[in-house]
Amino acid sequence: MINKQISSPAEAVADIFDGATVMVGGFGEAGSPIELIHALIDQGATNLTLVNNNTGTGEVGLAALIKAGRVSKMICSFPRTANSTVFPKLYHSGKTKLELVPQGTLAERIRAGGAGIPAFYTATSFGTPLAEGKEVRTIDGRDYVLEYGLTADFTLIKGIVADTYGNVIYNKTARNFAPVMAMAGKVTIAQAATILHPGGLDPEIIITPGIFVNRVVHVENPEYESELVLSGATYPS
Amino acid sequence: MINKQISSPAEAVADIFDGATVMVGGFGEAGSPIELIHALIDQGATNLTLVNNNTGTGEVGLAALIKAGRVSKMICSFPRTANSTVFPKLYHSGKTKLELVPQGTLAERIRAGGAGIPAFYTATSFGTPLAEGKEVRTIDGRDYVLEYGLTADFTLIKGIVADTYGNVIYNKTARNFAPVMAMAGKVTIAQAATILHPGGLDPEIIITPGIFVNRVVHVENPEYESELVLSGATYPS
Amino acid sequence: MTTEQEVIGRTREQMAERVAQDIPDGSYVNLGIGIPELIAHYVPEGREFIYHTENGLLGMGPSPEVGGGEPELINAGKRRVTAISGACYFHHADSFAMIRGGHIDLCVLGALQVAENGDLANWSTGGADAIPAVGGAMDLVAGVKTIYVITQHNTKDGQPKLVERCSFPLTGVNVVSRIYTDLAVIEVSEKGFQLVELSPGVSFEYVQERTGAKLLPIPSK
Amino acid sequence: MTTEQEVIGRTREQMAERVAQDIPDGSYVNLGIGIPELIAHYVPEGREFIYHTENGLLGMGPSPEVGGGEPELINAGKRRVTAISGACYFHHADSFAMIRGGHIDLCVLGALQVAENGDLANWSTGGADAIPAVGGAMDLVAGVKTIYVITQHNTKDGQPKLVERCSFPLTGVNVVSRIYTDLAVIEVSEKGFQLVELSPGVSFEYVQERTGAKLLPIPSK
Repeated sequence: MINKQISSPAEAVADIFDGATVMVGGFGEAGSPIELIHALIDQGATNLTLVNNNTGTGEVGLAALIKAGRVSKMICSFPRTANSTVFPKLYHSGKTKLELVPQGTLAERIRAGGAGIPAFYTATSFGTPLAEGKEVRTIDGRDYVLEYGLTADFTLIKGIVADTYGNVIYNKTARNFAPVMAMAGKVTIAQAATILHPGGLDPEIIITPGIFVNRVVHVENPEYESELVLSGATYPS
Repeated sequence: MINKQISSPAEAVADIFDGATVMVGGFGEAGSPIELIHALIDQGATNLTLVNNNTGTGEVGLAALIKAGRVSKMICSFPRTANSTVFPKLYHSGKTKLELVPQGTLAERIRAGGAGIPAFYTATSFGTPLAEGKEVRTIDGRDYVLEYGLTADFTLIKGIVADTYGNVIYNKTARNFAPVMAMAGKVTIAQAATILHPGGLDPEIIITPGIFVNRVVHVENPEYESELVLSGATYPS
Repeated sequence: MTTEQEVIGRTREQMAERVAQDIPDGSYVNLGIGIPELIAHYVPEGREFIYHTENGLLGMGPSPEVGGGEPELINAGKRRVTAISGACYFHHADSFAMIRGGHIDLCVLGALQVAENGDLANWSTGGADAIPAVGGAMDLVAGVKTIYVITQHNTKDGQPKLVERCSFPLTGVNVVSRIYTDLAVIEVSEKGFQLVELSPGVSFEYVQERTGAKLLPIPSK
Repeated sequence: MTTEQEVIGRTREQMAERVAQDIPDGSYVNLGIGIPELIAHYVPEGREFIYHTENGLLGMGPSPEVGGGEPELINAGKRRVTAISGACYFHHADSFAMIRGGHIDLCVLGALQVAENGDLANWSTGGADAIPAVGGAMDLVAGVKTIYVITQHNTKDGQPKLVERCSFPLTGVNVVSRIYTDLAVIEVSEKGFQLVELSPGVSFEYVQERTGAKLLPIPSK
């Protein structure tokens, strides 16, 4: 019978392997699954390709994972956030590679990956350095760039409420990349502050259908990046 | 100031022009905006290209519009529903053309049109008669067909609740094509049984953001195709 | 071909029950219209399947009582259904993202013809007069991880549905994994039709005679 | 170039107010980070704009009180915001469908350089040491119907930002419609930079001298 609840973040991320591609939900701190990321730091997997819009701030969450040297490649749109010091150092040392993708193209590539669309055309980036080396095509008189779908071995996301079927809803702008990353992950792991039995969520308001989520884990009082950074926290502490 | 409410279905569809491409929400009778379709019949626009998954049943709603001779081309996936007699006759007489599109490709083409994606690749239909004449490409060892985005001059949909900003929610499986068609219509017209002031809908549960909807019209007790057909109704009666 | 086939082998219900035995617990399943729908009546004890209907519902439940239900809670066959606890609704593009993106574990479809290379024809007999209608069949066979076919072994006219090459227009190329008929369970292998199981009381020769391609016998262990 | 430009022409606030005058009632607007954000303070009487922030909110409201707000209700600049009545949340792919699909009426962005052919450079100075970061800028200029630029006419070093051809890496090709600077309002026309309006107390020659391309004078009526 179906029950996707896992007892702890540690158990939920236990099988993430060296060299895996991992999508991590969140735009800045909104929607960042910090407890799952910290569990991944503890777990030790390395040589990861990480997909997130940013590169984290301070030395917690995403930035802590990068600082720990576990990330060999970042795929993101904006690695240069204020208070983001960890990634620049590794980038300049050549230890972490960067694939810079326009934010909307990133979101669409992830959705495409999850939706079985191997490639699509977009006007975004045409004629710019980010289109260099990419196939272009004129359709109805406008120029477009060919972009490919993106999938991941694992996706880590943060919901506000989930059920044991894996249905998830989010909190305000914490939704951001999570629904498309959930689609694109071979194994999608969602932390949520509340976990209900099936039927606990109105079927009309579910944002991520359970079919896209493999594991749910209860994190009752998730930390926020800005508060951790403000308190001077680092991970591991 | 923003108030998208229009006083009647007749006024809402008044500017649909001869030769327009019109997307109509609904899968079978679920989500069919019958009152808007009937207003369109009264309005008289002709030579329409109609996009809907089906071709209606009986002689009401979509089928009535087709029977009235207003539709020169249907773009749909399944024109052969039980109790669907109107379309077959016009098809065989050559009066109405048919572009047959696999259901998922139809949905994705409409979404692409609304999302500014001019074209995408899909495995669906590769090697079948529906891929004849289409560009194909092998990506990572699998064969795909190139499909193009689809947009419309007008989209008619049926919600259950809307607000005057154009935000819409739906009833169960009446949702179907409406959210993507709303995106793909230059002018999207939504009928809804209840229309609220902005703020009346929880921002977390809105399915179609108001930016995709140009007009909302109040239809308090919408008719259902199956009930009309059962009662022997025709339109115009 | 005689009317023997009416009484030999599995009934439609037994075919559906047989398919259900092969569906792992926790599977997300899309059932085609017709015989495939019967499978939902035979979920084995201790297993739970979640049914997807491509018109926007995951967690489809049984049909409502006759005369009951709602006009806007329907399945892909446009018949009224119910929703289970834990169900959710979504739009068509999301629904086919589930299909095309490989998220549905299993789809069971009917067939006009299945070829020994796994090609499926189930949407059109190619007749000039027929109005073509494809629905979601091509999306399902292209996107769902595992495609099972459930079908009578032969047409009403006694023609084989399992053939060397499909003569009807294809739904998909090399997509079928297994075929469940009244007479046998057959796997589509790299070498062709591999017999997995004969229906009770049916002989290999009986099935081979009614199959339009070579049938590989069950390997001796 | 002297420090005169500090006191001549419009202040940032006046520039923002000037842009707001040109935005039609009912527009869906995306405001870039920085000076563009000021525009929200100057909505003309009787008009209503709905603000889109690409991280998933339509109907962005004013900033909360200092120290208030929520960590998961933020804008594209990752600063805390509020949501108006009638707002809605959505995911990133839907958000950029609004952008790429041409549903946002207007986007106002800052600029490093704008060329007389409408090319915009606003994401990178191309320095070898800089970490490249593009965010949503390329999507916005490719997808939004009308792109306005709001910028100081010159850099802090006195270099022109309005040029014949951008030397910095492009954000988009032929995308800018209008430029609002401290000194002037300039339209990007087929013939090049078309002066629309001079800031109070500023002469054509003064602006031309500070512009890196030919400026077409306001046509006499």
